[in-house]
Amino acid sequence: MNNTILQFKGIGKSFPGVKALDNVSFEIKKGHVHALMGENGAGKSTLIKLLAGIYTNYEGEIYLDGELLKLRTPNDAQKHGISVVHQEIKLAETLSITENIFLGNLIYKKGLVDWKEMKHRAQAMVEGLGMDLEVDMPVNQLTVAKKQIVEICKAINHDCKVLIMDEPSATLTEKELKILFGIMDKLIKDGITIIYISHRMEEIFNLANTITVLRDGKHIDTLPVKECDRKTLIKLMVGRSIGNEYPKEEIDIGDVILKAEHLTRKKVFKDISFELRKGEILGFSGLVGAGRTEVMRALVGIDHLDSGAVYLKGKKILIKSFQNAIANGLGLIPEDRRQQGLVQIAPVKENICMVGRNKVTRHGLIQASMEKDMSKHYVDKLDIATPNIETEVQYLSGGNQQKVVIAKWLLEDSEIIIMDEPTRGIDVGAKSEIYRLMCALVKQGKSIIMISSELPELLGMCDRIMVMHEGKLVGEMAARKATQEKIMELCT
Amino acid sequence: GAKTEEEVTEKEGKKLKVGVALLYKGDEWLAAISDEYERQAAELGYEINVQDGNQDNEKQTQQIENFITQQYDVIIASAADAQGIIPAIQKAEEAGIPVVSTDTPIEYSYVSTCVAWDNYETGVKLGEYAKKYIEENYADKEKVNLVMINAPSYPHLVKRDEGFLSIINTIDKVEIIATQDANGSREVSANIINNNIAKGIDMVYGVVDNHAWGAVTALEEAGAEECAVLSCGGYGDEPFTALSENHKYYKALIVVPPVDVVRDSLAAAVKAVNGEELEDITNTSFGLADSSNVKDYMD
Amino acid sequence: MDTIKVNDRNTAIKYVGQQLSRFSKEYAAVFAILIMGLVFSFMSPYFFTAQNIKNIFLQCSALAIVAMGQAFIILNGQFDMSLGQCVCFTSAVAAYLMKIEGINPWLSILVALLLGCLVGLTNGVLFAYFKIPAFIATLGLQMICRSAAKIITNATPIARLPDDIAFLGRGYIGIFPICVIIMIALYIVGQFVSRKTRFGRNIYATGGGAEAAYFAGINIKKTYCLTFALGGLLAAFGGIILMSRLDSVSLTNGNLYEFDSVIACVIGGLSLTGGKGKVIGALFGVIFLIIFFNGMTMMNIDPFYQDAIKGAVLVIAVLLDVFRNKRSK
Amino acid sequence: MDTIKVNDRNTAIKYVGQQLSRFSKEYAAVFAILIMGLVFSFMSPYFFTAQNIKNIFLQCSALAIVAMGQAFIILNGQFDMSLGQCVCFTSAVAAYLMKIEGINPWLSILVALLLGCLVGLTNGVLFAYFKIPAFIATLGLQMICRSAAKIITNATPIARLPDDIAFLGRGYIGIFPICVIIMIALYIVGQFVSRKTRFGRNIYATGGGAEAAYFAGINIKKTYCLTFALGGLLAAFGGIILMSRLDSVSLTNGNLYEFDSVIACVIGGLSLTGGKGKVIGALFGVIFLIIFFNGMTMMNIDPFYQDAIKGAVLVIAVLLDVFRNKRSK
Ligand SMILES: Nc1ncnc2c1ncn2[C@@H]1O[C@H](COP(=O)(O)OP(=O)(O)OP(=O)(O)O)[C@@H](O)[C@H]1O
Ligand SMILES: Nc1ncnc2c1ncn2[C@@H]1O[C@H](COP(=O)(O)OP(=O)(O)OP(=O)(O)O)[C@@H](O)[C@H]1O
Ligand SMILES: [Mg+2]
Ligand SMILES: [Mg+2]
Repeated sequence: MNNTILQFKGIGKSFPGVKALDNVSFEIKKGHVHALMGENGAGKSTLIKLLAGIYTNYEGEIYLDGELLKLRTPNDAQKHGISVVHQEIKLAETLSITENIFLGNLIYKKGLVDWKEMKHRAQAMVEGLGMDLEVDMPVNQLTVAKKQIVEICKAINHDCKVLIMDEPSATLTEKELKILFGIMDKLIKDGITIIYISHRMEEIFNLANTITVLRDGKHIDTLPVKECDRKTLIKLMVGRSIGNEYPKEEIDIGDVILKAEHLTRKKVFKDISFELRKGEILGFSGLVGAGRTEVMRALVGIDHLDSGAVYLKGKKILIKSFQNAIANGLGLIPEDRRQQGLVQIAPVKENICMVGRNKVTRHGLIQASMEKDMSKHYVDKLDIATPNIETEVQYLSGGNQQKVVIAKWLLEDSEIIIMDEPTRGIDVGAKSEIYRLMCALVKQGKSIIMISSELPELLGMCDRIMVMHEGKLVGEMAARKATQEKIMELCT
Repeated sequence: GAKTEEEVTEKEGKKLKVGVALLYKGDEWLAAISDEYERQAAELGYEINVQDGNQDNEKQTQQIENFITQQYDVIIASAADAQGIIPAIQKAEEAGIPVVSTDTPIEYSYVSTCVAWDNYETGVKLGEYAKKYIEENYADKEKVNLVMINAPSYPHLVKRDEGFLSIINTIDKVEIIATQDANGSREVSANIINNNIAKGIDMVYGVVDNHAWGAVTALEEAGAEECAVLSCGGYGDEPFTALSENHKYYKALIVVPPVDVVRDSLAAAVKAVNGEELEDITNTSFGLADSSNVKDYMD
Repeated sequence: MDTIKVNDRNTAIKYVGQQLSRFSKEYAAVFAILIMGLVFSFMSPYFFTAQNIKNIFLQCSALAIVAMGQAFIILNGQFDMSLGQCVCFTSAVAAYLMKIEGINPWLSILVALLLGCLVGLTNGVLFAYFKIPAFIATLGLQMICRSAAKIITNATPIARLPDDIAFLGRGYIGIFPICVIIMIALYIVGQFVSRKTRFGRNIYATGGGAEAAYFAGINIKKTYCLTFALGGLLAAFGGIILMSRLDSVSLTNGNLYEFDSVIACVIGGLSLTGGKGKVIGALFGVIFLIIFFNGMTMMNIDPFYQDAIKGAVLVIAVLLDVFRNKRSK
Repeated sequence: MDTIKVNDRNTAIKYVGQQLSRFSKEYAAVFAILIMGLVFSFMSPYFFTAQNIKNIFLQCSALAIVAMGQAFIILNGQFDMSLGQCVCFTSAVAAYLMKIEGINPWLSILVALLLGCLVGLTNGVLFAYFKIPAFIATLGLQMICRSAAKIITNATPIARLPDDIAFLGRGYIGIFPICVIIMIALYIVGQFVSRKTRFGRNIYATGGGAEAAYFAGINIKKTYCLTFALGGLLAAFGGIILMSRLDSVSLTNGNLYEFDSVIACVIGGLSLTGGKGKVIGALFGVIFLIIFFNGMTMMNIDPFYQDAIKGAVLVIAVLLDVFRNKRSK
């Protein structure tokens, strides 16, 4: 068995109240793309963090190239040739792109940092990923997607045997993904082993040689991708089969509720006009940097609009601030769940009740009992996996965190909910739950704007799709008539 | 003196407990005072507790309250705020614990006496020295440039300035080119002199010794030809040696010997415990030291 | 039936255990106080006396009120270096108005309170709207307040204030000092506000994650401003109590309160990164500090050593807190 | 051909413009200094003289060295409240050893430097390994250093130190004060270390994002410890220079340096959240502060007003910085 590079034997890892990994044993073959699959909270990232030298206290043994692996720090992991793209983007925000790419791995000439060489290489690397970025720019000025690119550059910049990517695709659109896959191909040819985590099924079937499925911290199965189809995989992951992945129902679409006219913000987007009807799900598609997020931010008063008008139920309104937008019945689920979506150190219940405070307030005072009831209600309704409602949300898995974000806007009961990448990093099971929720919402007469970089879900869930490219609207089509190819053509 | 002290100790059948709420301890003179209290009390067989008020009235109030709780026999206080301390004194009064003040008089009838010298007078005395110095050394100068480095945030130190100025203002040819606050810091004082040196400085007044020495540093650094640095309060080896060696700049200093202050304060405290009537002010001696007489202060 | 009963008992025990551990986690300072009190009681016969305990509370009152303001600001994720000088400046204004200008004492106090608010609000505006780091903004205001206090008092204490306001710092209801009653009442209100009102929750949310709070529709700039203003108001109020207690205002009033209040908050379990801890923790922290100081004077510790001991105790207290949190996590 | 030339010129102009705007962004303090210098030159005939400029640099030296340590710590994302008292404590030890114990002055200085390192290291260990917030840890050490300094000096200045060390603070090479030469040399080394060495980049990386740095294999705990130790070392070194300049150590040496150094760093463009700015900025900040003080004393501004002016200038300086950054972004 000399083509086995990594071997997990009886791996277990516990957190207070959770057994994140439970007696997990499997092997990874050299030069393969090995996919790790599982629902949110299945323990994938935890397993990765053991390999990255972040969690050093666990049960069981890991063998790398037949040798027992004992890591004490991330630095050890690097020395063993293990390189990781973490699920949560971790960059030194004030430093330049160059320095982040070479973080912990600077190039030295005669013992001193060789800036020229590093800049040169960084530029080449970024361009190789199809990005046009000034490598002297501090990364805190980049969008999430571009930060993700920097993360990937950083990881592949190391000389490594094993490259681990924990949901690298979550923030990328098709165009960058294609480039990324190209790079992965090249790495495989160089004999590197890749561990790949993603909730996007198509990718797995295109890329992986082998799939390992985890559920509730337990190893379920490891099998060649050839022996597996979408249905079986889902069943392995979720433990049951889920019916229709996109449970879109036909409902009557009402009058125009929101109308945007010629929205313009200099240098970001220009002349954006669209209408949203009652009971409609309106999709926004586009590549990274198309400006979808920016349009929505301006629409709800977070950013300043240079010109344009917004009409709500036919009346022209002037949204001065985000609070103002909320008061007018708009809600926004932001794309950056970690920073913007949740107060990480606050309990689940406080996060759920943060927007809809008036729903738990009597006589001007917040009622602890109502707060409890309400948050319990939504934890049950959305099936949020949490030890209890007092748990700080930072300890929940990504998918469950996203459900908390959604719960908060359900409680507020907004007329119009804008969802920016609502299913980013969410497993199939949870995704279909969120889709079901969206359907339930429109059935109640609410309207949804959904920004997504996943074309299948846009096609599956929306009534109409708007396509943006470089800050302009380049097309609009009914979802029934749209295809992936048509959209891709418009936005490139 | 000595007899009454013995009487007290024997009468009570236990050690006399003296609580001292000292204004501050982070300065050479006050540190010497504190040490002197410990030394003399040990000699006399008293139990003594000297606390540092850090120039903060609230802290001193707390210390006095704590002394009262611990049933000290007498409290000696040198107050950062002579009026703000009164509520604490009133508590001592309620508890029947006599209070003696030092340094700064506390205007409250219950306070037995204040062992002190007059800060204003120290300024006057230094001013007179300055006047004499100018007459003797700067007779041919048309103008004498004076820099005052003071600490206007401390009322008792302001009194010294006032005394000094009462004489200086009578000398026409003195021009005060700067009055600046060094807040006890040598570095700041040196920088102040440094910043004004281009204007030509003939005389420096330092309200405390650190100010005077900071000035000396800056003058040495600049290699000033002549300049008289006068200190309105100081004590210890550094100034005494300088004077005895006829220092180029450092010329005179006001001295209040800690031994005297402490001796008088403890004596007054004992008298207060014994219920004797005391004068409102018990004067302690202070003197002006220059190269001619500094030997008297050194031991 | 039997097994169920056992389970019930076990659950009950477990529950009590959990509650205790939770209480100990939230109120570690209380235990620290009890332990320290015990030690001092053994070492000095005067410590555990009614008079001394009254003294301790009395000595707490002004600082505790200021520390409550600091607690709100810390919960909001910042801290305020100007509080100490704000105490001094505002009470100097009150004393000046009532003593030198002969204005009605209550009116003078009102002016001082408003000024306190204004100082705090300025801090808040500089921080929230002009994006100046709070440390710098409040340091700037500290210096300005200091100057203002010097100018108003001319560095001379303003003492012997009108009798009307004496009761605030020196009055009693029965055996209970009024300033202590005020302090406790304020903390009850403060704790309540922090948990039960929208404003209080906004403070926590903003402190826990400002961006997320913003995206939950909270007006974080307004929250910052209000919190700093509240801090200034409480500083002014603490200053008034102190002024009445000492019957004077001198430049040293409120000295180092900005540090002592932060220290008290940290000992009381508030996290300096914001969003975590309870307002009431600040009170426990202040009590801890005052008992500590009280004990040191009582045991006649050489003042030169007191700072060092205070520093060491501070570090150890926080260290224990860190360990406890780690274990319980 | 013609159009290409025009383009070339345009590009060149654009390039120069970019460089200028970048320089102005990074070294705003330099411009502030120039402007302030200009104003003072008009207001006082003594200001723009060789002697005064020499004086300004002389007054900078000790604080600037300490501020460099603070700059490293700030770049690392923390700040150190103990630096001022560390200056006092370590130089007191040096003075005590050489003057009272009669030990070789250079050996005494070595001991002081090692002690400075140790104080810094303690701060670092408390922060990095024991997870005590840096503010609290360094505040604790500040108190401990203060006590130690009091005990060593018995609050009495130790003056008239051996002549061997006089040149450090009072010597000249030609017309250049040695302490100024040392200061400039240190800044050149410091700037170089921060840009070009592994340690320097680790400081930036850790300050810019501690978790990212850790995940990238940087030993962040070690980095924190080394940085704090460096801060302590530089504080001790600054203390030695100050001691030699004043030919004495008293308790007020290094007073408030912890604040002045932070202020200097912020004025010099360092971000308090870490990872942003340049070490050399601290020097510009210190020069700014000293020129400011120089001008105020030269113009004999009432000391009561100086604090307020200083506070206001601090806020305005940072405000301008904020606006400039915003515009250029
Ligand atoms: N630091 C932590 N403290 C406490 N619990 C944790 C911690 N990290 C993870 N967990 C818990 O461990 C379980 C596994 O989490 P993990 O992040 O590995 O899931 P995942 O499979 O990566 O999910 P996702 O697809 O949502 O990223 C979850 O229940 C999570 O709540
Ligand atoms: N902080 C920022 N600083 C500078 N430019 C920015 C910043 N944020 C966004 N932009 C610019 O705004 C434009 C749109 O950004 P963004 O990538 O968020 O669009 P998007 O369509 O929402 O993409 P996605 O949602 O896929 O990330 C891009 O040109 C981007 O460079
Ligand atoms: Mg994960
Ligand atoms: Mg976006």
